[in-house]
Amino acid sequence: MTEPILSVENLSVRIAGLHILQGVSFEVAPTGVTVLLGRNGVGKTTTLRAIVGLTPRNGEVRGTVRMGARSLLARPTHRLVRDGLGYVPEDRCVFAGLTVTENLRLAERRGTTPAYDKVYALFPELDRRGRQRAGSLSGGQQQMLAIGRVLLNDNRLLLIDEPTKGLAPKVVTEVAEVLERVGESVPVLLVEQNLAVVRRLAEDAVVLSAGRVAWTGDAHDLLLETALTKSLLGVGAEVKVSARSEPGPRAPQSRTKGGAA
Amino acid sequence: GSPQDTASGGGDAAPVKVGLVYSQSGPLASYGKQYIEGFKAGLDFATKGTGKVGDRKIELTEVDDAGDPAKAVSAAKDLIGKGTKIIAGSTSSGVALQVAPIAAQNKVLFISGPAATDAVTGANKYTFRSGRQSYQDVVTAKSFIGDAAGKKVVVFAQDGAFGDANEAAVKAVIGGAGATVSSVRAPASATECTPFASQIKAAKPDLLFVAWAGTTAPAMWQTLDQQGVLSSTTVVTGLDIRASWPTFGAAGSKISFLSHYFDGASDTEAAKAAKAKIPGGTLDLFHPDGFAAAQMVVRAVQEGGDDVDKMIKALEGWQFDGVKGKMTIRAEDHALLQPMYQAKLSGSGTAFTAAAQKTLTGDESAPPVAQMKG
Amino acid sequence: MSTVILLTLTGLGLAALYFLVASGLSLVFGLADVLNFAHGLFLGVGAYATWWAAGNLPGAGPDGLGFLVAVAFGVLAGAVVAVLVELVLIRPLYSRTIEQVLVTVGLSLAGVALLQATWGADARPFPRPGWTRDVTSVLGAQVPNAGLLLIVAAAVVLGALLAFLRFTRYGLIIRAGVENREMVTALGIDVRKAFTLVFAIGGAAAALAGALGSVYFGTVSPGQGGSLLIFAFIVVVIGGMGSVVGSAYAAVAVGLLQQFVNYYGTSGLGDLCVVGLLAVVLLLRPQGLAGKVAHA
Amino acid sequence: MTEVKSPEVAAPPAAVPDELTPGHAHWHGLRPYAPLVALVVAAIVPYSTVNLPGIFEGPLNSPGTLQLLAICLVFGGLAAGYDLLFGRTGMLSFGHALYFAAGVYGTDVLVTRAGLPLWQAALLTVTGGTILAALLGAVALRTVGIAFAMVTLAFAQVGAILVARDFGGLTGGEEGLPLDVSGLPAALVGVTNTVNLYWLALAYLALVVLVVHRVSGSPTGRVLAGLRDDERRIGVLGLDPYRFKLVAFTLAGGLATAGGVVYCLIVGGASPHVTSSELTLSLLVMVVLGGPGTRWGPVLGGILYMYLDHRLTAFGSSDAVNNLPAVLSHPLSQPLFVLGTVFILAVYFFPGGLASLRARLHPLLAAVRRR
Amino acid sequence: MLATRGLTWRIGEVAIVDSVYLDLAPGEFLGVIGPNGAGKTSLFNLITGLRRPTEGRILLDGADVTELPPHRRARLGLGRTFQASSVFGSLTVRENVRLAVQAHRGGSMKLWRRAAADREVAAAADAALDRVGLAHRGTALAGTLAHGEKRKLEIALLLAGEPRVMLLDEPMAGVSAEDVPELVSVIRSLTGDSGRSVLMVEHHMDVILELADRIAVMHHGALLACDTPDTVMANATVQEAYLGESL
Ligand SMILES: Nc1ncnc2c1ncn2[C@@H]1O[C@H](COP(=O)(O)OP(=O)(O)OP(=O)(O)O)[C@@H](O)[C@H]1O
Ligand SMILES: Nc1ncnc2c1ncn2[C@@H]1O[C@H](COP(=O)(O)OP(=O)(O)OP(=O)(O)O)[C@@H](O)[C@H]1O
Ligand SMILES: [Mg+2]
Ligand SMILES: [Mg+2]
Repeated sequence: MTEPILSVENLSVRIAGLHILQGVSFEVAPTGVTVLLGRNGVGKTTTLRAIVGLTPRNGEVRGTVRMGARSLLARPTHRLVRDGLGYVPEDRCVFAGLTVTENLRLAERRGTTPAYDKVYALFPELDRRGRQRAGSLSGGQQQMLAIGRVLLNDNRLLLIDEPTKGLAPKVVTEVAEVLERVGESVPVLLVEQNLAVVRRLAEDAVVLSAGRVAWTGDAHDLLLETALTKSLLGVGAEVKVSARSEPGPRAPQSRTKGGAA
Repeated sequence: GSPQDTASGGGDAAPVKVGLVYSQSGPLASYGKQYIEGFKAGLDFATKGTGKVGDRKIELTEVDDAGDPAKAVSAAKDLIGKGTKIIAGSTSSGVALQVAPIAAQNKVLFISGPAATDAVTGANKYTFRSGRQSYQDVVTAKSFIGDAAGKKVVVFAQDGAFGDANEAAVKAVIGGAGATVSSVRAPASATECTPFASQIKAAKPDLLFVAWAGTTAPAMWQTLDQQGVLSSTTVVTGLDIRASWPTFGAAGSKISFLSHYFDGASDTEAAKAAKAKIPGGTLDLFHPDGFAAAQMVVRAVQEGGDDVDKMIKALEGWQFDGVKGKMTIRAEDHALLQPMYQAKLSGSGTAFTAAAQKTLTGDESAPPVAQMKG
Repeated sequence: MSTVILLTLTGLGLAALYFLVASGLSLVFGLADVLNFAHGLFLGVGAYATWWAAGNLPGAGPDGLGFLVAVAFGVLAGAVVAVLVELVLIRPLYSRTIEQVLVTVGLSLAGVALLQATWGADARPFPRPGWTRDVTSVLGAQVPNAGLLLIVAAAVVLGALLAFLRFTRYGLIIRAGVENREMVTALGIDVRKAFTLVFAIGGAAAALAGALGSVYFGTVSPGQGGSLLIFAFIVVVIGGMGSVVGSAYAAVAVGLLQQFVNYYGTSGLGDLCVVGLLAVVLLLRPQGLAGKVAHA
Repeated sequence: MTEVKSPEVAAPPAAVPDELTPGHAHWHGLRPYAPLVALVVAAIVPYSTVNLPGIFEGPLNSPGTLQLLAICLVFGGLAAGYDLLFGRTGMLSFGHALYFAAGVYGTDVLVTRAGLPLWQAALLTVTGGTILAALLGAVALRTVGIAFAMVTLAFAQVGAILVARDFGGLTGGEEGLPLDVSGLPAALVGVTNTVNLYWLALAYLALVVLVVHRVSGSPTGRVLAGLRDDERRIGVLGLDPYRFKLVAFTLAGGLATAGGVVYCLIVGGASPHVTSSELTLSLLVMVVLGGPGTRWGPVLGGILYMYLDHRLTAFGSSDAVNNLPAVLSHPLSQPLFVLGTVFILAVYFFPGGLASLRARLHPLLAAVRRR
Repeated sequence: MLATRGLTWRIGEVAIVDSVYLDLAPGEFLGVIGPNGAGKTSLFNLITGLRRPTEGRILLDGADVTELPPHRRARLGLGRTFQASSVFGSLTVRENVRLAVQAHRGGSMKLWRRAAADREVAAAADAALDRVGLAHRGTALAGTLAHGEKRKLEIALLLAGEPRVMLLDEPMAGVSAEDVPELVSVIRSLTGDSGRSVLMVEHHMDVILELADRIAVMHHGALLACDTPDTVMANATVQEAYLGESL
């Protein structure tokens, strides 16, 4: 295997006395999408935030995180980001008081030409609502803005936390397509609950459980093997279909009520 | 110990405790500084350098009230609780007014300092004053217009008790002598005085009496000057401490000042002694108040020992030679009758000098007798 | 008629003074979200530094070019102090708004006391060019030159601040930073630098207000800043927190209201009217005249 | 109508109300009795002749010390009452001094100018102050956040201007109004009776702590804590935010007025200091110094603040300071310089206030105990 | 039970919610779908009173509630969850739910009673926490919960209020795959024979399809369709504007 773009070794995070990550190690391949999976509260977000240096002040981070040869933990967030680490936070964090355009302008980075056409092509809604305050956008529109902000620039690595949450099925498909294309040139570390998206994008997978890595390997292996999926993600084959996959017109079997409970 | 215990005064050779509650910090700190310098000089003078009355040492306890009556009251209670029978000080009127009742409640002597409010006079039988009061200022102001009958006088003052007192005094003193008195009042916080200057100018007074305190004074004078008020009428105001003189700027030489005291206003024995004793050797507005307070303390101890009633007896009606000249403590209301001065500033820029134009004797500037309240 | 002109122009002078004080306050409050009670201290620093420079700094003096140098020195001193305050005191407390307010309260107490300890409680005459003491006759009204100077300075400051907000990215960065500092850094921006810059500008504006205010008053004293601050706060709030233009409108409204009511009504009514105006504006439009938009 | 969003004030660095969380196990059953013990100790302080040189001027039972303690206790109570607004409900009022001042001036004017007996004056004043708080609160609470802070400030400023204007000679303007003690019960007059004032102050403090404690532990207190976090959510849960905020505001106003009555008796008069907006600011400082939303934090903060405020004047003029080189002694002899510096340091070194000290020292104590 | 009559909300010229007529029968489960920005959350805001409509009426049990403030509507039995979790961050999880229970049991001013002593409230709160599977997090501060946990707390707050009409705004967003079936069953148990009605916005079609009796489709603020799931899913416009191509 080629050199990983990002390697996390023995990452350990304590916040307010709670040992949230307890020695997490994994690597992100230099191409394609690596997904970080796990149930609510296992520490996925905490992992991403530790990598970009956004652990709350009362928290304590141990371990090493390296991007190429460079160690990341000691460097301030804005430096990391300027060096090409893009981050899309889980709760969107658009600047509510600023307009959509201002939100995007803020994301422009010195030295690169912002790819507005790419962003607007993906989310025409953002172009149309340029002068609207981001706070009054609908939930899904805010999510688009958050993703758009990071796509504006050239990045060396993207950390994306639940990008499809709150998006309409059609947009989920579109975002998945974009990420797939992005993944071809820029490696992505993705946290995602939507297994359909995971299935489509992921090459490698890391599964967290209670602050530790429970499994790493090829994402397709993980998703193919029902037993594994069930034990690691708690998702059985039937449930997967009825509760998670993106239904289309061709998913009539799930429409029977009470099918899965 | 029981909660109602208080320490009692000591025997004969025990030191006499005197509490000085005044502003060491806060906005009136410079007044306080002059007061205490004057007090120490006065004590030296009255005890002939011994610091003792008979064989009893005068033991001073100085407490800073920072201009806050609540702190002053606490300090007074503390001192009284420790057996102090004489309290002096009070740089600000608010402090004087709140400490006076405490003195009366606890039957100790209180000698108010620079506080100018008329209300201290006659406040109660335990309260005396070692400085001048607003009324005496106003009487001095009146002396600038000679015969008041038919004259038009305007009072220009800030809102509040100080302004009220001055306005009332002018109405009583100058109005009582036949002048028509009106007033122009400004909010205490006013920084822009043009409207008031216009009003004054429109009124065309024969005499303008200005009672103004605080840091906005220089701007106020400049405005009066710019709007031509100073050149069109006689303007009288009180002469503040020396450090403030340069702030009059060009207006300084156009104003007629009534003065409580300035260096050179008198040439008494006491003034010489005070000059020799105080740091810097230049007397200022409130040195005489501290000096007189010390003289009164020594007199009270001499005649009264530890008996406050005897102290009061000894002080009432007492005449003495203070820095300003002949001083009389009027028995009826404890007003301190004292000389007052008319002054003029000359020079300019930062180098003003003051010269006395006329001296009013204590009787000439005497306030009417106040009813003793308690 | 000349009375009305006189009142209007001096009222505008007063408004200009309020605006000069309020502009820095409004900038720091609106952008950095710090209710800066130490603004009065910056004012004092500017005034005392100018005063000191005029007497001691080579090349500076009370007149002509020397006066400009002195004022420039004062403004610089204000900016430097503000930067230090931001770096040392405010920065470690970011996102803890209330504690920041408290630190500025502590600072205003300690700072003013320090000025007082160094230069005494009494007012000192302020060095200023002779022409600022004179008056200019405008249609029969004798308008003080110092007031006119304030009006000119306020207009210049207003223009400069608007240009800063409109033509640089800093306004944007800081507004975003107030909402969510972390996220701004996550976009690759050093938000701390921007905050320091805003403090520097706020401090410089305050110092300028201190220096020119002292020209107007003719004196400098430690407590001067504090008494202006209350009205500056009112101006900032009426104008809409953080809106520089709003502050300008509000300053004019407050200045003229005070001036005219004080002349035609009884004294003290002017202040009550201003407070009343504040209450009414807030009850009808809680976001102030212009709302929270820092660019206009 | 569109909803107007006003710039929010950040909620105070709040703690969960003690009252709503179960006590720590290792305190066992003792914890509920701690306040009672503290109260008893405080009540018998005046019987002690212990001398604490440097801390107080005289022995504990001397009038000066008791007077100082009484003032501190009143402000402890005042801060606790203010915390009901600020720490527990998240309302930043800049006008709390108004209700305190209403208590001080109300009592003083009714006793001195109208000649009413003390109990009538006190009753009228507290009622009046509470009604005033209810009325002004009803108006001010139409706004939120900074706008609310500023409207309350404006109301308080009107109060300050009225007092300074001295209408009809009622208030004595900037000189203040000494209390006419001739009609007062003899037990409250004179230096030897300072102890009674001390007990009065202690009773006031106990009353405020009890009220604040009960209220924050009550169902209403739970709603107030919720309001601090998310007012909209409270509305959607079916509770009227306005009503609850008004109750908190009125209650806090009433408590402050009662504090004013006690303070007026202790100080023996009223002076315009109590109307200043600085007083509200110092209340805020007290609360944050102590720890907002905690039971004892604001009380301790208030006591400590007032203690420093009074004692620093003595510190500034002490020999220890005067003998320092001028660079140090000049600033140090300015009480406000020291006070301001103390705040700044406190904000840094006790984030979360004095009340968080125990938690921060806990590991240390535990280590010591294990020895 | 709940009905809207020509409900419209305009900002300037733009109609965010455009003349919506909805009828929710007792016990009915109505799913609401639509592209992002269609106005679903805005519709909820209008119904719960956080926004005032420019036109139209809202009827609850036949009574006009258009002018009532949010808390009055809540007292009439209208409850909701928020799309962006909105919980009391500085209170513990348990206190959050107790507050909701207490609000439901009569919010009259009780200043002197001890809140912690009310066992009924505590029991009801614990039951609600249990149902969403958060019982083990009871003492954590709500502000520190992970995203998915906050979503569950939102639902617990709703349950605690025992509303008769429930508005759920994307309850599944961010909930991990494993917990979805569990929450689905919790939500299903809300309706049925209890006579309670639910209005639920959700982008997870399978969840909607599983739960909803009828589905309303919103587009550009207007109601495009409101019909049985099968009819709606077969609608070409819905296919094109909302579902797009399946992954
Ligand atoms: N500031 C904090 N203080 C205390 N605990 C925290 C804090 N932030 C996170 N936690 C805890 O850390 C754990 C992991 O949180 P994290 O947000 O990383 O989970 P997650 O895997 O992203 O979950 P989700 O899928 O719900 O987003 C949770 O139990 C959460 O309560
Ligand atoms: N103040 C406003 N000014 C302009 N447009 C607004 C304003 N408030 C809301 N909108 C627009 O109204 C539309 C409806 O928003 P709403 O939040 O109701 O959408 P939604 O259907 O809930 O979408 P989502 O599924 O993404 O949450 C959005 O397009 C939003 O941008
Ligand atoms: Mg997460
Ligand atoms: Mg929505």
